Amino acid sequence: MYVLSRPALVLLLMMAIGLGFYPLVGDSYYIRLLTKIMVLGLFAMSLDLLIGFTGLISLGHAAFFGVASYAVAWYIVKAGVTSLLLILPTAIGASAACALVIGWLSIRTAGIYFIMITLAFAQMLHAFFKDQKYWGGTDGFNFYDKPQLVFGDTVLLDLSNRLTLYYFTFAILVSAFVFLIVLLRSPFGRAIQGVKVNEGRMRAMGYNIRHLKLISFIIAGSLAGVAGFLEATRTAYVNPELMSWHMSGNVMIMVILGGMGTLYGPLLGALALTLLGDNISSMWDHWLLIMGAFVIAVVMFLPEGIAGLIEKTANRFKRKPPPKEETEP
Amino acid sequence: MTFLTTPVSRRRLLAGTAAGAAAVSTFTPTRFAIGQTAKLKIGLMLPYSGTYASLGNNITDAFKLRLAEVGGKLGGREVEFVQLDDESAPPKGKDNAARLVTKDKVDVLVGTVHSGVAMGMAAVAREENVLLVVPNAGAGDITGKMCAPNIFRTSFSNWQPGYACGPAMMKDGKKNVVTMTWNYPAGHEQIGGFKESYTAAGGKVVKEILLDFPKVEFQTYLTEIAALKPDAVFVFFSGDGAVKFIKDYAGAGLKGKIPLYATGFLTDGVLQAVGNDAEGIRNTLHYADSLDNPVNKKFVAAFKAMTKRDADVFAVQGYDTCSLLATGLEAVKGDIKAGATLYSTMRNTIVDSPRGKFTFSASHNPVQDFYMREVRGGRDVVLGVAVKALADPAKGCTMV
Amino acid sequence: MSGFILETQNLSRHFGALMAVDDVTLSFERGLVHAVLGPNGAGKTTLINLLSGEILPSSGSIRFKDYDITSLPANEVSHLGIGRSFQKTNIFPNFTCFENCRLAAQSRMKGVFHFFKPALSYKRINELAEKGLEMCGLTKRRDTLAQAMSYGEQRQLEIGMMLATEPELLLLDEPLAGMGAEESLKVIELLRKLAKEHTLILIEHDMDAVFAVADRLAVMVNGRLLETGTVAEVRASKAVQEAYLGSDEEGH
Amino acid sequence: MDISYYLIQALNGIQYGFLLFLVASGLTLIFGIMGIINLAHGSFFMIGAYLCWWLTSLTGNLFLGILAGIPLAVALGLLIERFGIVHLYTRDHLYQVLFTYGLILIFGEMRSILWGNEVQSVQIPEILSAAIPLTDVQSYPVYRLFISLVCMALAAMLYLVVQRTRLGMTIRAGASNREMVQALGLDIAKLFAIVFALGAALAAFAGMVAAPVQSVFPGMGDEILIVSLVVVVVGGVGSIKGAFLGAMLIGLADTFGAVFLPHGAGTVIYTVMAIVLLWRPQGLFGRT
Repeated sequence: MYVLSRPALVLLLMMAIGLGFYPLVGDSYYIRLLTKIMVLGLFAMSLDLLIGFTGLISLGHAAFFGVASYAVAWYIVKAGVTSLLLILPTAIGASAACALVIGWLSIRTAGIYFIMITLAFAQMLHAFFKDQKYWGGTDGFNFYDKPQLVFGDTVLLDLSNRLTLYYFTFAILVSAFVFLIVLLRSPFGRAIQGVKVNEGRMRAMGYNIRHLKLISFIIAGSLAGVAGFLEATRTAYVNPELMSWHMSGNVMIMVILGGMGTLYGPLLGALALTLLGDNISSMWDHWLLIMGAFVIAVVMFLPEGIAGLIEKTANRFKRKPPPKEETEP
Repeated sequence: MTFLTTPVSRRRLLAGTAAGAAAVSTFTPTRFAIGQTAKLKIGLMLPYSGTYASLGNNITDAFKLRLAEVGGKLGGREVEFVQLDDESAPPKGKDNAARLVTKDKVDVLVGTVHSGVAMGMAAVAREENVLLVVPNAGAGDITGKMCAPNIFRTSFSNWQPGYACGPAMMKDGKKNVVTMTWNYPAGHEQIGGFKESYTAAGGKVVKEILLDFPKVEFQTYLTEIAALKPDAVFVFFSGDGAVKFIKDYAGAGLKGKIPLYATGFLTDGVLQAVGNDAEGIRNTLHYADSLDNPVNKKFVAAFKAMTKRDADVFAVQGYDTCSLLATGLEAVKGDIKAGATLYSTMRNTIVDSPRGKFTFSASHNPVQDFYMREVRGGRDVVLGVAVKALADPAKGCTMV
Repeated sequence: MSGFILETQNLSRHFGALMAVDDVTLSFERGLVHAVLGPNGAGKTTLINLLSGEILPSSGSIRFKDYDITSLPANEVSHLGIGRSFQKTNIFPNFTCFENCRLAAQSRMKGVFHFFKPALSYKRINELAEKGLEMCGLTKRRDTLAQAMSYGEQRQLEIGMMLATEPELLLLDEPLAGMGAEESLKVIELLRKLAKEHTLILIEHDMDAVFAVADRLAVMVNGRLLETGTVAEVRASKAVQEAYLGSDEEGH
Repeated sequence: MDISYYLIQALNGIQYGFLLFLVASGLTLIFGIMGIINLAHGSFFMIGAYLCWWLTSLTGNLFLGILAGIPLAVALGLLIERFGIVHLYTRDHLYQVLFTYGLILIFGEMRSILWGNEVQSVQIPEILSAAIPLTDVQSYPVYRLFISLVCMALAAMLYLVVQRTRLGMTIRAGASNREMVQALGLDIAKLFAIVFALGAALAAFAGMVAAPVQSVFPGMGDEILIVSLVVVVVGGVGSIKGAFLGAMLIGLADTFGAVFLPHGAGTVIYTVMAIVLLWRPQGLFGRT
């Protein structure tokens, strides 16, 4: 049962404060980079809902990320619309609809099948957007306007402003985090966690497992859609690679590296991996060799991820072992 | 975004070419004294790995060759290169270009080969108001919708070489054709330019075949061409895909039966690899290494001496990029921030290139001659000028 | 309405060539305690799995009260009022006892779209869970993680979870399996208590326990029904003595 | 477009199908017997192609190159199984996915260090470089026929091994019931090593024979992996027969997709997969 531990809470507050004030002191390169990290963090968090809480190992999560990005591009490039109020809901809706269809088909299967089928469906979307001239083909689209929130004649929110986008992303990330915490405490949230631990017993107790999994899949897909919206807005560029299986694989690495089933772990995973990529990559041509070895090392020695390490360390420093604190009220 | 699966940026900080390093600048700075005496930072964002690696290297080496020829300095300033491998990966184009500008603080962006990546660079150049010179990528939008005072191209627009081939094919009596290319914007644009002039001249395109970029499994499509039996085939492929295509075309028994036409990228730089299979292919391009002019002869020899490789159209474009920058920066005495003065000088430059003299259009794309070439005895022999001083229509450009 | 709460008609299930349950026609009377006996591999657990909808029969039918439940999946069977416990402890080891029972009780909520109110704020569900805990005697272990408890306690929890779903008919797959004598007595006591308000169908190896609580017996061998009747009738049956009871008692 | 045109296209599809089968059969056996989802399987195809290119340029002969390459591929497979995959048998699929994904990165970079990132081409040997004239303009390259024949022979051999030998019996037993293999007193560790190395060698061999027609390029492993996964899903996990029919189905669907739906060719195979799944979620020959 999900509980946000005290060290995690302290860490999160520190991170939130740091992110909130960084733009006052930081330079433009790192503001960009942090925006990217927050977007990826949100994306990874949405996958954690599936992997860490529902027990669904989806290797096609990038599909929803990409579809939402293309929805943004479609509005701006094809329809000439920049209204945030139109774009954001449609982007989320498009992802949710895809998640409904893909989920409905994949959830009929389990285990290795589920992994392969989610992967294959994401590749199908990838192939579709790559094939269609209308959607920009291999190169995708560049666009030059970004979504805006306009009321009357005043622009309330202009996401082409780097700082506005930064804080908008930050606000969405925080809201998504709170939403997931609330969700996981709700009856639905408890039920999906039950499904992860013991699917058979849940069914015997009267739960409709397929519905639970499908709804979880759709929520996760929609959140990935929010991340996709932000990504398209951030880069003003979409491309089929956004939904390639490398994208899905990378975000899975973020979840595991950070620590699945912790919600904040994936954020740490996104941060660690992106900073690592940003720094090592400029030093050595073959940095992916290190990356590969690193991923394998995480699997072998750190399956609980960074978050697991943090909680273990924090527990060690506690004065006395908690009597029954690990248990649920 | 795929920052994990393929290496991100590979930067190598390289000192400018040694020539002139000891010379002390003597001119009196007019503005931004510090800026001008400091080294000029040029960000070379080009493919140094993957399919286009050899193109990236040729552009880089020819650029440096020209830099050495003008004394190792641009507008009196020493040059420092920041080289970054763009891997021809469009998703990373913007992040990489932004990184060069905001983190490495380069003064000029030069790049790249792949159109998708170049589009990202153009977007960043506009956003950050940095001078960008494109030494290859032919995407129409770079000097079309995306055109800007600070964006120049020294190569071609995809529309140009295709457009040049259409009327010539009609003249050869090829009244219906099948076109074939990769399903990506560069392919669409090259075939589009061809179709425009070819159908205007009365020709008929029987079928347009598109295949996944960068797939090179052509068999299914060659089977289809053989069944359609058109008068000729017009294609756009380049690099390794071109090698494979030429070989498979011959392998499927089509060579000599259905004549093959193409834009010059099909044969440039690949003739050695394909041997006899390329004989008779006719193609249009703005350069041929066999061009008979003194600038070209000197360039071909110097490039060979420097790199031990043969010059090609890409090297020429890299060479001309440096020429253009040299002229522009000379006029403003190295003041890269001079803006309008710098850009209008560059706009009005007549580049004395190995390809022949060329000028720039209002959208900053070369106005240049296109040659009809034919592969004979393993070389592209120039048959004549297909179209003189061809200018890109610059669709969507607000500067025209 | 007949006095039978659950009936099977020519129920069969085969796995490849193996007839796990073969043409079983059985009726279970409302309010009584039924026990299904049989040696290992007799098809008892398969029968329970069929009754609870865990697996689908190859042929035959099952009626529960007025419903034909033959092809209903387990979750729908559960909602009609059939609860089951498992032979192999089948709980949520990293949840507390209370959460195990609460999750069971929560299954009685209508629909799955409860996204925002905290799960712990649903009073009726909490009461059901507490009641389940109380009946299986684990109230004092309420906040202990299930995995931290003894095996016997986990078996009790197994029953508590079943009760939290407020079933009418209980399917118990070897509730005493692997328990010590003292723990067994506790559970037998619990079964007696449950028998007052529920119909019970249990599978059990422990003969003494069976004879102590069961009203009706059914004996299975090799997937087939060998004998049914009251305890006395079955004890007297020659066929049963030969096939099962006799040999079993010799074994002791 | 006459009938002969479609026949030639069918020939193209079947030839692709055979290549897919070599890769997918290993993948499906590794899933079915070892319970391992091996994303790095496509890398063996890529490595095979590079080995072929490298050894062919060293020896000057494609056949010598392939002959020298096969033992290297087997050795690599054994090595990876012994020092890598062996740690995954008891792990969750999630970690298998990540581990083998990490392997892909390592293989990719090793390839980059050893052989570079360039696209390479392999010469078709002189005796196979001819083409058989079919119509007045169309000929069919002999080398493509050669690929189909070799793959067909391999498929037949694989079938015989699986159906007729003791090893095959063990493999079949393992695919249907892992405990049974142990119960029969067979050495499971040895079996796993053999299956993994066999799978790796088949994929690498496919890469070798495909090198002359597909060129040799860095991303070729990813491409074939995804299509092979589709083949396995369609055919049913663990079934060699399923892998074969799935490979043919997908090979033909891909080829005729390109013929009839030139602008949607990439999605055709996935549509086939979706249809099969709606009908039989466990694949054509998968067990429920």
